[in-house]
Amino acid sequence: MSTAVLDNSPSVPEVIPTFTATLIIRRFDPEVDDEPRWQDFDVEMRGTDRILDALHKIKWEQDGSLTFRRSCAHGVCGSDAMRINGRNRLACKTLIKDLDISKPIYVEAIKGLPLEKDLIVNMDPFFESFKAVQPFLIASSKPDKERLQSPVERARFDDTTKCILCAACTSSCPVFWTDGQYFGPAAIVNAHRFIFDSRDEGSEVRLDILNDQEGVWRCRTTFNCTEACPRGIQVTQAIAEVKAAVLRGKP
Amino acid sequence: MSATIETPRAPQPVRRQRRFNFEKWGWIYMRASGVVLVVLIFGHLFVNLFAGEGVKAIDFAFVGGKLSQPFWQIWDTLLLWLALIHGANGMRTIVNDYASNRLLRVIFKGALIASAVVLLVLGTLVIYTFDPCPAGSPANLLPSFCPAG
Amino acid sequence: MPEKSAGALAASRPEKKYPLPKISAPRAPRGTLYRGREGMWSWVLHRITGVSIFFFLLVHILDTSLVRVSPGAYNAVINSYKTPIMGLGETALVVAIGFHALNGLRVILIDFWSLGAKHQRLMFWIVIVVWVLLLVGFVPRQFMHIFGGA
Amino acid sequence: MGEDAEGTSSIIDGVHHHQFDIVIVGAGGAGMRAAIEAGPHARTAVISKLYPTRSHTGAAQGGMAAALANVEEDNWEWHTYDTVKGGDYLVDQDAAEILAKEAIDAVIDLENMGLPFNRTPEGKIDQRRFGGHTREHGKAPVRRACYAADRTGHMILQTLFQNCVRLGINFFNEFYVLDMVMTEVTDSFGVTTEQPSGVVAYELATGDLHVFQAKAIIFATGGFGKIFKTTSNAHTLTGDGVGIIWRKGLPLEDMEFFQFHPTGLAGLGILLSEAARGEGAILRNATGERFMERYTPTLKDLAPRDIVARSMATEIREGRGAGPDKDYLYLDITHLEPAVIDEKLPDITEFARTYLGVEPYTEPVPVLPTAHYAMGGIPTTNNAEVLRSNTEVVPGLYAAGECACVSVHGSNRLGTNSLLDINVFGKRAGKNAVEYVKTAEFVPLPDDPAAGVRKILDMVRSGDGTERIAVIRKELQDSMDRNAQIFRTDDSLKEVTELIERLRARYKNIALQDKGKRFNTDLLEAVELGFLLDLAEVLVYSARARKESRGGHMREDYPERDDKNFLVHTMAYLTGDPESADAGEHIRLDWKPVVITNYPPMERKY
Ligand SMILES: Cc1cc2nc3c(=O)[nH]c(=O)nc-3n(C[C@H](O)[C@H](O)[C@H](O)COP(=O)(O)OP(=O)(O)OC[C@H]3O[C@@H](n4cnc5c(N)ncnc54)[C@H](O)[C@@H]3O)c2cc1C
Ligand code: HEM
Ligand code: SF4
Ligand code: F3S
Ligand code: FES
Repeated sequence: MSTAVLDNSPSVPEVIPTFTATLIIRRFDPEVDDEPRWQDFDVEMRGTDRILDALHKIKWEQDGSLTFRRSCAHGVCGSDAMRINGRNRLACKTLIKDLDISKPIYVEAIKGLPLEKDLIVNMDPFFESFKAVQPFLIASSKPDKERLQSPVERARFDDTTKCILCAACTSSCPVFWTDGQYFGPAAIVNAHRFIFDSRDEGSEVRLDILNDQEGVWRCRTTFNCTEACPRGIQVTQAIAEVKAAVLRGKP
Repeated sequence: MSATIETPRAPQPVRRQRRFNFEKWGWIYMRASGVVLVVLIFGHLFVNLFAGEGVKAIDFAFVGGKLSQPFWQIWDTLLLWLALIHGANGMRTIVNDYASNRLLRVIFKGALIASAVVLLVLGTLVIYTFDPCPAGSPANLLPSFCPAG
Repeated sequence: MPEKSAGALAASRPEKKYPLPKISAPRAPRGTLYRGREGMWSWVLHRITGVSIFFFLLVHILDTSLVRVSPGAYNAVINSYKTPIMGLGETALVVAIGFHALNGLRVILIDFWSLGAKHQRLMFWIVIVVWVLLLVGFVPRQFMHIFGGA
Repeated sequence: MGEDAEGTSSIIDGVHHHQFDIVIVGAGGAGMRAAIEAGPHARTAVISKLYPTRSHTGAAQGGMAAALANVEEDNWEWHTYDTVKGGDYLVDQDAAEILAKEAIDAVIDLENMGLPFNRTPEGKIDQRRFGGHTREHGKAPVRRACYAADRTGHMILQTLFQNCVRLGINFFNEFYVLDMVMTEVTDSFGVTTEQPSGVVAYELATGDLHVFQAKAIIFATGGFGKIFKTTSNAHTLTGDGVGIIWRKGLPLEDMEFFQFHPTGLAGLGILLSEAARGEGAILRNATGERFMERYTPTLKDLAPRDIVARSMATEIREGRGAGPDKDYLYLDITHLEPAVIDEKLPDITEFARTYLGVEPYTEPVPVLPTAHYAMGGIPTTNNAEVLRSNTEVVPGLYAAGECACVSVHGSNRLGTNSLLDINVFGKRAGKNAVEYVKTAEFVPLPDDPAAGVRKILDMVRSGDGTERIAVIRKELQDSMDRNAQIFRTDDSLKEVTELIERLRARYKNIALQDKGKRFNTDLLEAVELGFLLDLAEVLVYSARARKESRGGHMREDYPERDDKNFLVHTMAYLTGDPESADAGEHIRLDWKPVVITNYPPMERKY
């Protein structure tokens, strides 16, 4: 058989030594607990491992009831935003070596959305806000071929097309923590995506929606969203651009 | 601010949008007044606390001296109005942020508006009805330009 | 699709109504403090200073109004400002206004200057430096006034 | 449509019952593309185990092929030829023709829906090169892939989701479909057949069961790369949909053909798109040699994936791999301008930085082939109808996307043809389902439609097993990587077959640690493992029977393509006692002819 084998146990990570990392996870089981509790886990890890790997190791080897969302494992699906050492990040994009491993690593659910179980929160309110900004192209023309758009026009909204709706931004926003009615940065980012798209004709509507007590004016430029965004979107910048567009009355 | 409020999305009545967009103008006002306030407040502080003797120099005579000049009357009126409305509007935002309960919001905002209105009226009246040389006061308390009583 | 679909081009903000979450979310034990960076802490300070100044302003208008009552009353109150303790409070107020004003300008730049958001962190540190310089200029003099004999 | 659009629902015996005209299982590219066709015309529900935007379509990077000829001469006929040749002539050529022809509309549709493609200076959709796509039947690489930086899949997924929001499509998110309900129906001629009457889903949040009765069901559940250890696929790609169809006794086609993508990050399997090579990246071995020149002189690094992956494996075997253990190769983009890299390949360079700590501007990136795409799956007609035999369709049942096998990819899919596949056949599935439900009646549900799912759940929940899910899964994945990856022999396949038999036995004795109802992902991982084991078994069984080498299936003991005996699709059926230990006792293989129109099989040279 070994003749048929591509012996590909890769050496890249193997040369890196392992060590024991301590994760302190804020657990909550709605069927048992009245309130969340912190629980410690020791895991054997390598520096190049991700927090997601650590969570998997715990789930697969120590405690199968640990619950979290994940899918792609490389930062493109937006499933696993959580608070790691006090900051919102994607577990699959946070390498152990980038954290201070001499101290325990604190992992807890994102803030501001209803906690369901362990690291899982109810995302519905988040998506409701997203839907409320009419996040889709509104265009009346019916071209036979593609609508034309110059590279410059395309570049205008490139940054905000990267959003993966992970909620890291919205759940890092101090305003959102206390006022859940606030649309939140993610919704504004997705409105920005269309407001500044040269093909779109609905920006008036969106600007109107966001010109609201719970809209762009709620943002206090705390930049937590920008710092948290795993896609590197300049969220606060985008919000500032939408504010300016509301003032102008057009994109 | 670090309070972990995990279910803030308490259902709230949907507010209809008003013709006059208060939020937008409030936002603009905070910025416009802020810029002017920098000048007004630092001027005010400089004259009152820094120049000359500092706080120690402040007494009725000092204030009376200032408020009898139209320049300082206008300065202080502007300062009063811009700062108080700026502050009250800022407080309103904060109430919106933290008072999740509708009743609380109403109470806090009512108190804010009431105190702001009362103080604006009071302050303005004081500035313009002010008599730097009230009759019957000991002369040593009054500004030097008062006719010796 | 039907009029009631999310896609209907409603000019006003669509209704947002969320069912109450099924579990009442527990609050304790507390989560960790969110570890925001310059932007968040500057906002925290801005808010704290703003509120403090506001309450001072309320009091300040009231006490100044005493000039309308009588010079004696005004001086009596104002003299209490001249005790060292109030002097310290006064210093704190100036410190607060200093930060609030400078950071307010920073916020305004973030809002209206196209590169503002990009340089917000740098601007924060500039605010801090200018603020400290202001204080270095002001505080010793203020202390001289309140503690010094003259 | 008003209220009707929402379908009806009620609770019977603790099980939720819903009724829709069309139920779509899966909210990836294929599922949502179908929903956009179906939603406005029929009461439609989309059931997905993930929030739609978490689907793995969002991970696709490089592009979507269509002969738009925006940047250079091209036409759909060349595209058809490339697809057929790329699939090593196992492609059904009528289907490939449809794919290439309808590609143009599919791209324009997406653009009109709002997709932000990269643009040419004139404002048209820009196009780039991709492996195996050529001009004039193989003369030189052609720019055919429409793209949006290296996030094409992300943009497609978002755009489709946005349009679903616009249309107000009903989504049931985080609902795991675990069974399809079949009812025996006797028609007016007295012929009795089993017909699908609905699906049963497990609601993650509550643990409740939901029965969805539907006139038409569309499966769009994506791939099953998680049967391998090194894979570009998401943790959630466990092939549930394919597994459900399999367990119903319906056939699976060409399961032995699995694509290994040449450039996964070494050790991790995270994909670095072929677009990198489309933009000029070069594969090098330890000596820095551009080894693909030796294997495919014309297309070099842009040869189809099966060939590149095999060449890479050969390099490593012959001792020219890089690194301390000589077990990986390099993808070199250091000669590209950083500005170009940032504009066209921003994400994948970030992956290299984040996960390997390598700076692609200046260093070559360690890569290895990674399990990527299932060419096989649920057999369908060109109208996305699911086949129950070589010719007969199951009324009201459709499949599209990676879970389906039309077959437009044959034995090896060309890069960018899958995003195309999900759009073209997703749309067809939606359209045809709408036509079907216009005249069809609901098939009555059996007495206890949720019984099947309850049985599965009871099996994994019951008792005090001793086996850990993760251990079984890891043994499976390790063995599949060792024995059923790029190179296969009868011995290696036999080894993994025997292992799977043992694992299937051990699976009956698993231990579940989470006994709760709410968000029990422990339970679902166990169920998913069941599907993985089933699919791995079919894959290996089919692979053993195909005693030739073709496309993604390389048998070292039969290194030649054998058109005389194997120019046919494999059709695998579950028969007899599914619990029986020996695969041969419950898997029956059959063969289906390949549709050949214009391109008689020839030797495949690039
Ligand atoms: C890293 C990567 C890069 C790629 N790059 C390209 C490229 O550049 N060009 C190209 O053409 N192709 C590319 N591909 C291939 C292509 O992206 C996929 O084949 C395609 O997106 C599959 O789409 P899908 O809709 O069939 O499935 P998916 O997008 O995987 O969606 C599956 C859906 O089914 C749901 N589902 C699964 N099981 C269940 C269940 N039991 N119950 C309910 N719902 C369920 C999931 O929630 C999900 O919504 C790439 C693939 C990968 C992995
Ligand atoms: C000295 C010049 C001042 C400047 C430049 C200034 C600037 C600003 C700005 C720009 C804001 C809006 C912040 C935001 O939207 O995030 C603000 C908020 C606020 N200001 Fe001022 N301000 C000044 C003086 C004052 C004074 C004198 C008071 C008190 C009466 C005050 C009280 C407040 C309050 C309470 C807020 C709300 C804070 C919050 O929402 O967090 N400010 N200020
Ligand atoms: S803007 Fe960034 S942080 Fe916010 S949802 Fe989108 S990707 Fe996540
Ligand atoms: S964190 Fe919140 S306050 Fe504004 S800058 Fe970001 S939305
Ligand atoms: S698992 Fe997809 S973003 Fe982390």
